Amino acid sequence: MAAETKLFGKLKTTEQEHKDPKEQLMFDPRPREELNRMVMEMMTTTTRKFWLWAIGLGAGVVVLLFGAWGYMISTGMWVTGLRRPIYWGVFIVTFVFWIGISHAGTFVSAILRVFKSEFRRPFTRAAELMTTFGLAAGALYPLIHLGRVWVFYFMVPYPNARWLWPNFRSPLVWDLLAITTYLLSSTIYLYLPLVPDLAMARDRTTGIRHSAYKILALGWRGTEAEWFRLKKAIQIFAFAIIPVMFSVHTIVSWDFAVSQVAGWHSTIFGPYFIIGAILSGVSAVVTILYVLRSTLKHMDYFLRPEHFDALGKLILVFSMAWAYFFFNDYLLGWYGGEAAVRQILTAHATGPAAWVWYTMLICNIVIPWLTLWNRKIRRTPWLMFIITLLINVGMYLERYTIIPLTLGHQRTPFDWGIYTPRPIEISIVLGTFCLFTFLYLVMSRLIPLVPVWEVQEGQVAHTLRKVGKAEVPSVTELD
Amino acid sequence: MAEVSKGIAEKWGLVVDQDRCTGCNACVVACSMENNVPFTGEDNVAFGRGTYWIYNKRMWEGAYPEVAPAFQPVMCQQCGSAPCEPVCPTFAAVHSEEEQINLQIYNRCIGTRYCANNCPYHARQFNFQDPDIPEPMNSYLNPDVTIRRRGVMEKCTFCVQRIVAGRQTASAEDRPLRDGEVTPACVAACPSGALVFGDLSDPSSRVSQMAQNERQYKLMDELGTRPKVTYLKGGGRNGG
Amino acid sequence: MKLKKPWWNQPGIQIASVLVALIIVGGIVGGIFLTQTPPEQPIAFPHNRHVAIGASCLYCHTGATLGPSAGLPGIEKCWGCHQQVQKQSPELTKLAGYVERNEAIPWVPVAIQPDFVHFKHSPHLNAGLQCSACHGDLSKMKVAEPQKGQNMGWCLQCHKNTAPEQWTKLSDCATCHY
Amino acid sequence: MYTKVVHMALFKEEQLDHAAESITRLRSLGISDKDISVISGIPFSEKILDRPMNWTNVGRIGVAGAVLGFITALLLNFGTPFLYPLRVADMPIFFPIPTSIVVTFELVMLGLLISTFIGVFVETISPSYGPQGYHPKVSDGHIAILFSGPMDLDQQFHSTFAELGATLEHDVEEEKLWL
Repeated sequence: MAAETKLFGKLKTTEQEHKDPKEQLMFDPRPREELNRMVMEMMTTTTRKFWLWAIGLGAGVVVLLFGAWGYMISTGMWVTGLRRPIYWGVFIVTFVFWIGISHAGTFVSAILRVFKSEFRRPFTRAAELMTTFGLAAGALYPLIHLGRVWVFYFMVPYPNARWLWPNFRSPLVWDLLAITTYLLSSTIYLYLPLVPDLAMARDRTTGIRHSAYKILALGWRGTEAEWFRLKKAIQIFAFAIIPVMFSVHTIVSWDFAVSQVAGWHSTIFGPYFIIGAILSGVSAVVTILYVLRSTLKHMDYFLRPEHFDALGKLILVFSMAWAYFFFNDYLLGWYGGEAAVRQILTAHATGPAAWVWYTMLICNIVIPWLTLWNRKIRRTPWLMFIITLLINVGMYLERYTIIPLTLGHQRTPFDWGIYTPRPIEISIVLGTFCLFTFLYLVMSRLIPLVPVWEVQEGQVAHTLRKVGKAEVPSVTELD
Repeated sequence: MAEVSKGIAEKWGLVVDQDRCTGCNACVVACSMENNVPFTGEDNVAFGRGTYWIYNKRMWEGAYPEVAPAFQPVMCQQCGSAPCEPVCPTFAAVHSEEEQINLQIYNRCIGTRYCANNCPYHARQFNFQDPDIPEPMNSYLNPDVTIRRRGVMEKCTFCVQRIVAGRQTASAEDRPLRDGEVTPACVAACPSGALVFGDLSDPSSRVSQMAQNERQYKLMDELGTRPKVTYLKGGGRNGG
Repeated sequence: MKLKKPWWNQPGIQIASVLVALIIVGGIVGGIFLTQTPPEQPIAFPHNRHVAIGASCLYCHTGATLGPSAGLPGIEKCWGCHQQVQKQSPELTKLAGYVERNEAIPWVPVAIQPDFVHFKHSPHLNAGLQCSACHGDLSKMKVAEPQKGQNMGWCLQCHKNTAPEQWTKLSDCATCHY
Repeated sequence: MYTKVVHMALFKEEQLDHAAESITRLRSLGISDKDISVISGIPFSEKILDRPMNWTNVGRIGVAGAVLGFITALLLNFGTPFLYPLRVADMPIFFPIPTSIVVTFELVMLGLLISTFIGVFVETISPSYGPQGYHPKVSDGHIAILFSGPMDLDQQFHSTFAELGATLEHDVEEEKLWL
């Protein structure tokens, strides 16, 4: 412990925080007027830095994403680094990455809501927003990677003169349906709890903002019937969106697992991908919460070390679960003894791209296991920022290992190949990162990023109760 | 409605006698000319983007100093249960119920390249760019085969244009197809007679007879793809 | 605060949306017009008159029973008859001009299929199909007109209705696409 | 006939007990439950304020949507192969089990979730019963009790709510909240 304190000498001791329930947001209530004012200020404050970022990222989207994509469409896929036999490269890697990121919103918001985890309250919306924009960025990739994107509608089921319908046995059609379902439902799931907050914003704005919020708030007043309906709908969504979320990443994993490719055809890919997605998603939530906390006004009131602490525990659990699934997949592939699979496993660990494999293991297992057991580290936002960023690097490399590195090393050594992404691909990938950040940045000034009514509801429900000589936090259920 | 075929339906089949193959690559050239396979240039071929519907794998066999080349022409195996078909979202890779071969419908293909990943034989080729056919070369193009533009997959079709033409001629003359009447370009060009094509459903056809040979094996038979291409191997060093 | 017009009432937005709508509608109308009207032919060949005097389709379009393409008549074929019959009409003067210059008549094909559709006339005619089944009743047309809605569903409909016993063969993708 | 006037009593967020009490008092003044409606910035259950249970059709609409999604999925899975049978690998053409289960699941969920939202949307914009009116203080955490009562009880309302520490507002129906 002494070494710990030395290493992180700047950290405050947490002994007192633990005793003082004020450290917890729910026991540090402020009047609703105050909360509203803080959230509104958060939305309306735009600094020079904000505009610079917004313009920079917007330009990034236009040039890096749409410029490069347009160039690729007009010239053909030869500008990518794809070659026989590696027909899927970083586009699919990034696709899986974004779909993975999008799992956090649902996980944090729906699962924690169903299980009534109170620490979720201040950041459910930030996580849901991440889901929606992560999906928006990810859903571009199935289009980007198409050889003939201009006929993408052949995949869409609609009556047509050709009598032809999509092949409902193809995982790519499942992908289309699942991503559409998930994108629509997560957008609605973002919107429903937002309505009361939009009404709050409507009451506090004038001009064009006022008319926009007025339309979006659907005439929300807050009557009993409206609340009842909203709670009912949120309840339906929270329960129904969880299986949708599981199905989405399972189907993404089936893109690989239904194939005959050695190293892909694995029965454990479904849960393995889901756990990986939640690991990278929850990590991305922490990354984003840190950024929000350090850039948005008043966010440090809403986001406290306790939240990083709780999410850190979750990440540690999911890192362990990920390691379990990874080892399962590895061991059984190795034990199965199929020559091609063993060659691939050897190539991953000792081949020319072995650094990818080792970095993945270090980022996904070693770093979280060595750090996140420590309460002090978990409660230090900037350290959590770095750790979670590294976990996402690790998760990106996991997908890179699974896709191009496995494809290049199949059953016939005559057809082995190495894949290196080319500038156009890297530009498009960076472009979607710009897109995600840009959308998030713009949205952070357009909608209340903290669900005020949920925070207030939580603060009303929390009380300190005297049990013997101790004051114990207790939660009353208001519904 | 089409009847779902019970059991294993067989129609066209190809036998490759590796012991007879000299590795002359005439099949590759003939195939490229017959099927308008684009020439992508040496840089692209070196990079791994050459399009060949049939390619000749050369392997070295034996231990030094007794080393000899072995040739294995590989084309689409026209699997009876093809891994490439079910994964295509648009039915561009589809099984022909009539001819019992795998089809690639270029105008339906949207270029997901999923089929290519899923083909264990790596027989599928992707058009990374539009074919470059300079002026006099376009006279060589075969009008019976679609010129594929960029972004679509393509692969060996057993020269289905010849099959359809042969079938239509026979039907116009009101007679069944004769054995050996339809030959794909590679078979027609093979100087050593290493490639034999015919109707596997007819037990008396030459290809059926040869496919019974004790030297026969199928590529990656263990994957359960039921290839229509049978390889013969096992004779002497320089062919049997 | 002064109440402003909502955004959809701003004149700029309205003009822009009308313009966009016009461009889209114009594109659609233009596209339909171009594909549905008969193209300009070098000679306004009156199909109806030739059919009326009893000329069979195969007399000029000789390839139809033999191969994929039905073929278009050249100057020899036209001149074979028109050397003898009357030459007063201005269209026939054009024909005479082509013959004089010994030049092929640049007929514009009307019923065309895309490159990836390998339509063949011979199997259809050998199966006993009439030309009018696809090309319309040419005894009522002056210049050959494109028939509407000849898409894949149209082909399949006919394949299904006229030869249900051969549906497996006729619905096979390789029948037309390779 | 006497004219009814809509009043709005605003309680601060910490005066929840008083708000609950005021409903009892209103009832004793002869105002029935359907003439009262409570507006609040956070949800309170009916039991807290001793109010009749609410109902909503959102769940039913959601289930209807799920059924619709299920039918669509059946048509797509089992109907479209009849339109143009195409074989892929060795998979069954007309009886695509188990692959159809995936599509069915997704479409059922899509139907359920979208129609739930449509249900919320339609119910929200359709006219509601009970006294109308709104005050921006509600989103500041105030609990507003809207009630319509006869004009001649006006004096009693004022004294009751003054006793409970609420402010009473008139003419709250003015503002148009949506479109």
